[in-house]
Amino acid sequence: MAGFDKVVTSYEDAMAGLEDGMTVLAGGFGLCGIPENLIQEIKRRQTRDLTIVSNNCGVDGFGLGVLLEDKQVRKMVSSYVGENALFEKQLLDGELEVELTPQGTLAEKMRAGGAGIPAFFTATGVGTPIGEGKEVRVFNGREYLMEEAITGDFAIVKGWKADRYGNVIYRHTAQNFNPLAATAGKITVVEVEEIVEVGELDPAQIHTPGIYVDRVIQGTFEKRIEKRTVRSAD
Amino acid sequence: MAGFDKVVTSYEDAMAGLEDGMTVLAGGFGLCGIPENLIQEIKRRQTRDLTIVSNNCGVDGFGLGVLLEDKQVRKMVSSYVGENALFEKQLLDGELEVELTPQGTLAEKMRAGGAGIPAFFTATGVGTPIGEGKEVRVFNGREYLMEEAITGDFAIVKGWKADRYGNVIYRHTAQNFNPLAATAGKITVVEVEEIVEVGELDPAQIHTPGIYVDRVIQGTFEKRIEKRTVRSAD
Amino acid sequence: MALTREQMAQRVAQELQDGFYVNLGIGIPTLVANFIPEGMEVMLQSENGLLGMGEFPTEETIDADMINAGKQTVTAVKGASIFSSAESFAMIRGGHVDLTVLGAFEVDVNGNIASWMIPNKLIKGMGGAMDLVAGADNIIVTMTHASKSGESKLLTDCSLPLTGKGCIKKVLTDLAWLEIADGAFILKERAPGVSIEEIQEKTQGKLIVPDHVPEMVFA
Amino acid sequence: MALTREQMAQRVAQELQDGFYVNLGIGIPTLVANFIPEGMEVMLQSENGLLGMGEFPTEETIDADMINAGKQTVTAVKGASIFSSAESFAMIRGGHVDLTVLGAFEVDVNGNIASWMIPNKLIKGMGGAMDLVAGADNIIVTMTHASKSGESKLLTDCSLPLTGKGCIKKVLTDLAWLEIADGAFILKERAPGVSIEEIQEKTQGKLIVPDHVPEMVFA
Repeated sequence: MAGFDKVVTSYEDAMAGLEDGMTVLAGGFGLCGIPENLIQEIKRRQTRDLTIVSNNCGVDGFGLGVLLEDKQVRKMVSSYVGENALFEKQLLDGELEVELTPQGTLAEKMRAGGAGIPAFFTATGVGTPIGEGKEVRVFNGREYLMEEAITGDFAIVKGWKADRYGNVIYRHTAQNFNPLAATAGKITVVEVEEIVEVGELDPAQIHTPGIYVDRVIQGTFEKRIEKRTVRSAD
Repeated sequence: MAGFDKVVTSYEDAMAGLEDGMTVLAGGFGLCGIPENLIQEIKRRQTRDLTIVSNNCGVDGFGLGVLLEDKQVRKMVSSYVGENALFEKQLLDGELEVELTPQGTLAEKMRAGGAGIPAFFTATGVGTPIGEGKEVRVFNGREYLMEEAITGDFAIVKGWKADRYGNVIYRHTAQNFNPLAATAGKITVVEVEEIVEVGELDPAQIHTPGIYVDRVIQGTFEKRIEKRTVRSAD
Repeated sequence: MALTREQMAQRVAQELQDGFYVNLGIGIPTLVANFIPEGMEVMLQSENGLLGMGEFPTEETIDADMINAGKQTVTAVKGASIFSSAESFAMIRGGHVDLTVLGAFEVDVNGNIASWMIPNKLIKGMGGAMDLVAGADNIIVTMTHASKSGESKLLTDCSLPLTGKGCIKKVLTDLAWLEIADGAFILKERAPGVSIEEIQEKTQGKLIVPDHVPEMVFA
Repeated sequence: MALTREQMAQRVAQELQDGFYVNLGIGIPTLVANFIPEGMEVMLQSENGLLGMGEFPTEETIDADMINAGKQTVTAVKGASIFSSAESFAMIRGGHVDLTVLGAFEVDVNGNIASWMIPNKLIKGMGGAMDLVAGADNIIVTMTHASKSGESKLLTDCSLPLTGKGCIKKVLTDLAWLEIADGAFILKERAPGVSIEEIQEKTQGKLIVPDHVPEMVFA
C-alpha cells in the first residue's frame, strides 16, 4: 500500500489531471522560489485557458512568462505584473485579463482558502479602485472591505527539502507565497531540491505539513536572479 | 541605547503596566505550554476585574486556576473550562462570566487580532447557541458565521528559547495558542526556558518574530502534567 | 447482541483507508487507533497542534510538552509535524482531514448533532468539536443507540443544543451502522444478532430499512 | 535650494528611533537606510517575508533565494527572521511596523494618497503599497513637491486613483516637511534656502503656515 508516500518521479505524473480552464495557484515572489519545472511542464502540456494566481507573472522567457508564449493564460490574479513585454502586449490586445489584488490581500486570500475561511475583512484598498463593488463595513469606527478566499484546482509550489510524506521546508525568502498556495490547492504539487528521509525534518520546524501536499518531486533549478545587486567584498 | 534588547530580569518588570479591568491573552492548552510564572506574577499583583482569553482555565491551584482564588477574574473567554472546582463554584455563584468559543474560532480570532483582520467568516457554530445574535451569510451555498477578532492589553506567552530581540521558538505541542496570543497583545510578554545569543536561532525557523514581542524573561518551570498516560517500556 | 466499545471501534476502523489523516475524539473514537489494519498507514491529527500522534510514552520518555487534545501525554511518530492551534484548525476547517470520528448525545435525520451541552447541567464547553463537525466532509458519529433508560438518540429533531447543523452523514451505534440522507436514517448494517425490530423500536427518527440489511462482519 | 534625494533620505532618517521596525519603499525611501544615526538600531522589514534586511551580498555570498521586496539580492542581519507572505502582511496589516516610508504621485489635505495608477498608462499593480498605507499608523510619504512642469502634488483632492484613503499624516518633499491635520497641510519645516512663498505657490491644497517655520537642519 502506498500509505503517505507522495513522491512521483516524472513531471508528467506531477501535473497529471491538469485540464484546460483550471485555476492554478503558484508560489514565488518575482523569480524567487518559483516552481520553474512545474511551470515548464504546464507549457509542455499546452494546457490552455488557465487562470493563474501568483504575485507576479515571471519575465519574458522564464517563470510564468513562458506560459504567455503560446497564450495558455486567460487570466492572471497578481499584485504586480508587467516585468515582461509579452504580458504587456497581450494585455493591450485584450488577450489576457488581469485582476490586480494588493499583495497582502492576495496572501491572506490564499491562506483563507486553505483554512476554510470563505471571506474576511481588511482595511487594505478601502476608497481605492480595488474597493469598487465590494462590501464596506465599519468596525471600531474604521472602514474595511470584505475580501473572499481563493482556492485552486492545482497549487504548484517550490520547496527546499521535503520528505516522502510531503512535509516541506523552504529556504530563506524563497518561502514567500509557497506555503499559502500549498494549503489552497485541490491538488498540491511540490517540487524540491532534495528529498530527505522521513524523520529527518524536525517536526516543530516544518513549514508545510504533509496533510496539504499530494505530490512531491525532486528537480534541478536554474534559480535565475532578477535584480543582481552586490557590494564589493570588504 | 536599548535597541532591540527586550530582556527584563524580574517578573515585576515583565508585567509592569498591568491594571485592573484589562484583557489578558494567555497561551497554553490545558497545562501544556502555559506561562506559569507570569500567571503567578498576576496573582502577586492582585490585579482584579480581568478578562482572560485562554483555551482553558488551568486547574485548582495551578495555571490560571490560581487567579480564581482571590477572584481576580471577571470573565473567561475559553473553549473548555471546568477542570477546577473553584471555577465551577464561582460560575454558579455568578461571580465569574464565561464566553464559550469554539477552539478553532478562538485560535483564529487571536490570529486575526494580531493580523489586522477585524472579522472573518467560519462555518463553525452555525445553527448552534454560538451562532445566536451573529450575522449569518451564505458563500457558495453554505452558511457561515461572522466572528470578530480578539486583541488584548497584554499577551502572556510561554516559549522554549528566545533571543534578546524577542525571536521565539516553542517546544513540541507547548506551541498551541502561544504564537497566536503573542501577535495580539498590545504588550506581549514571553517567558522562556533559555535565552540564547542573537543569531543562534535559524531565521527561517522562528515561530514568533521579535516584532511581536515587547519583553522577554527567563524563568524556571514546574511543567505539571494534567493527564499522565504511559505504556510499559518495551 | 449490542456491540462492545471495542467492537464499535473495530467497525469504525473498517472505514479507514491507507493514507488517511484522521482525527479521533475522546472515548470510543480513541480506541479506533487500536484496530488500524495491518500494513495500513493512517496518521492521527490532534487538534492541539500535532499531526502524527504516536503511542503513549514510557515513564522514561514522558514529556510534559508533548500531549494530545485529550491532554494525555503522547509521542509523535516519524514524519510528524507540530504547529500552532491556528494552523491545526486551518487543517480541520479547511477540510484537509480525511476522517473525523467523535461521540454525541443525539443526532437527527437532518444530520444535526448535539454533543456538548445539556441545559441546566454544568457546561464545560465545546472544545474543538464544533470546528471538527463543521470542517470535515467525512464524519462518523459513535454512540449508543439509546440511553440507559431506553430513549432513542437517533431523532427527528435533536432536542439538545446543537454542535453542528446538517453535517453528519454516518452513525455507528452499538446496534447499527446507519447513513443519513434525504431526511432519514438508512439502516446499512446491524450488529450481529440484533434484530431489525429492535433497531426500529429504538430509532425515533424516520428509519429506512432496505430489503437486505447485512450483519456486521468482524475479522 | 530644493533637497537632493540624499538630503530627503537624511531628513526622513531623523524620524527614526532606536528599536524601530521600518519598512522602506523603493526609491528615495530605500536611501534612508544609509542615514541611520550611529549607534541606533533599526530593523528593516521587507514585505516578501524578511525582518532584518541587511546590506547587499558580495559576489561570493549572493544567493537567489535571498531577495527583498524590490527583488534585489540582499543579506539578513543577525537576529533576522524569515516567514511567509501571509505572516509578513499580518505584521504590516496588524500595525506592528513602527514606520513606513514610501513614495507617491499625489497626496491631499484629507490624507489620501495616490501612488500606483495613472489612467491610460500601463498599470503594473500596487504590489504591497495598499497594505502598507492601510496597515501603518506612522507613514512618511517622500516625493517632489511639484511635477517637472510645476504642477503641485499636494492637493485638495487627489486626481489619480487612490492607494489609500485618509492614512497619510506626514509628507517630506524636496521643499518642505509637512503634516496633515484637519483638512490642511501644516508647514513644519522648509528646505534650507527655500522661501515660504515658493512652498505656498507650489501647494495646491490648503496650507497652514505657522508664525515660525524653521529651516531643516542637517548634521
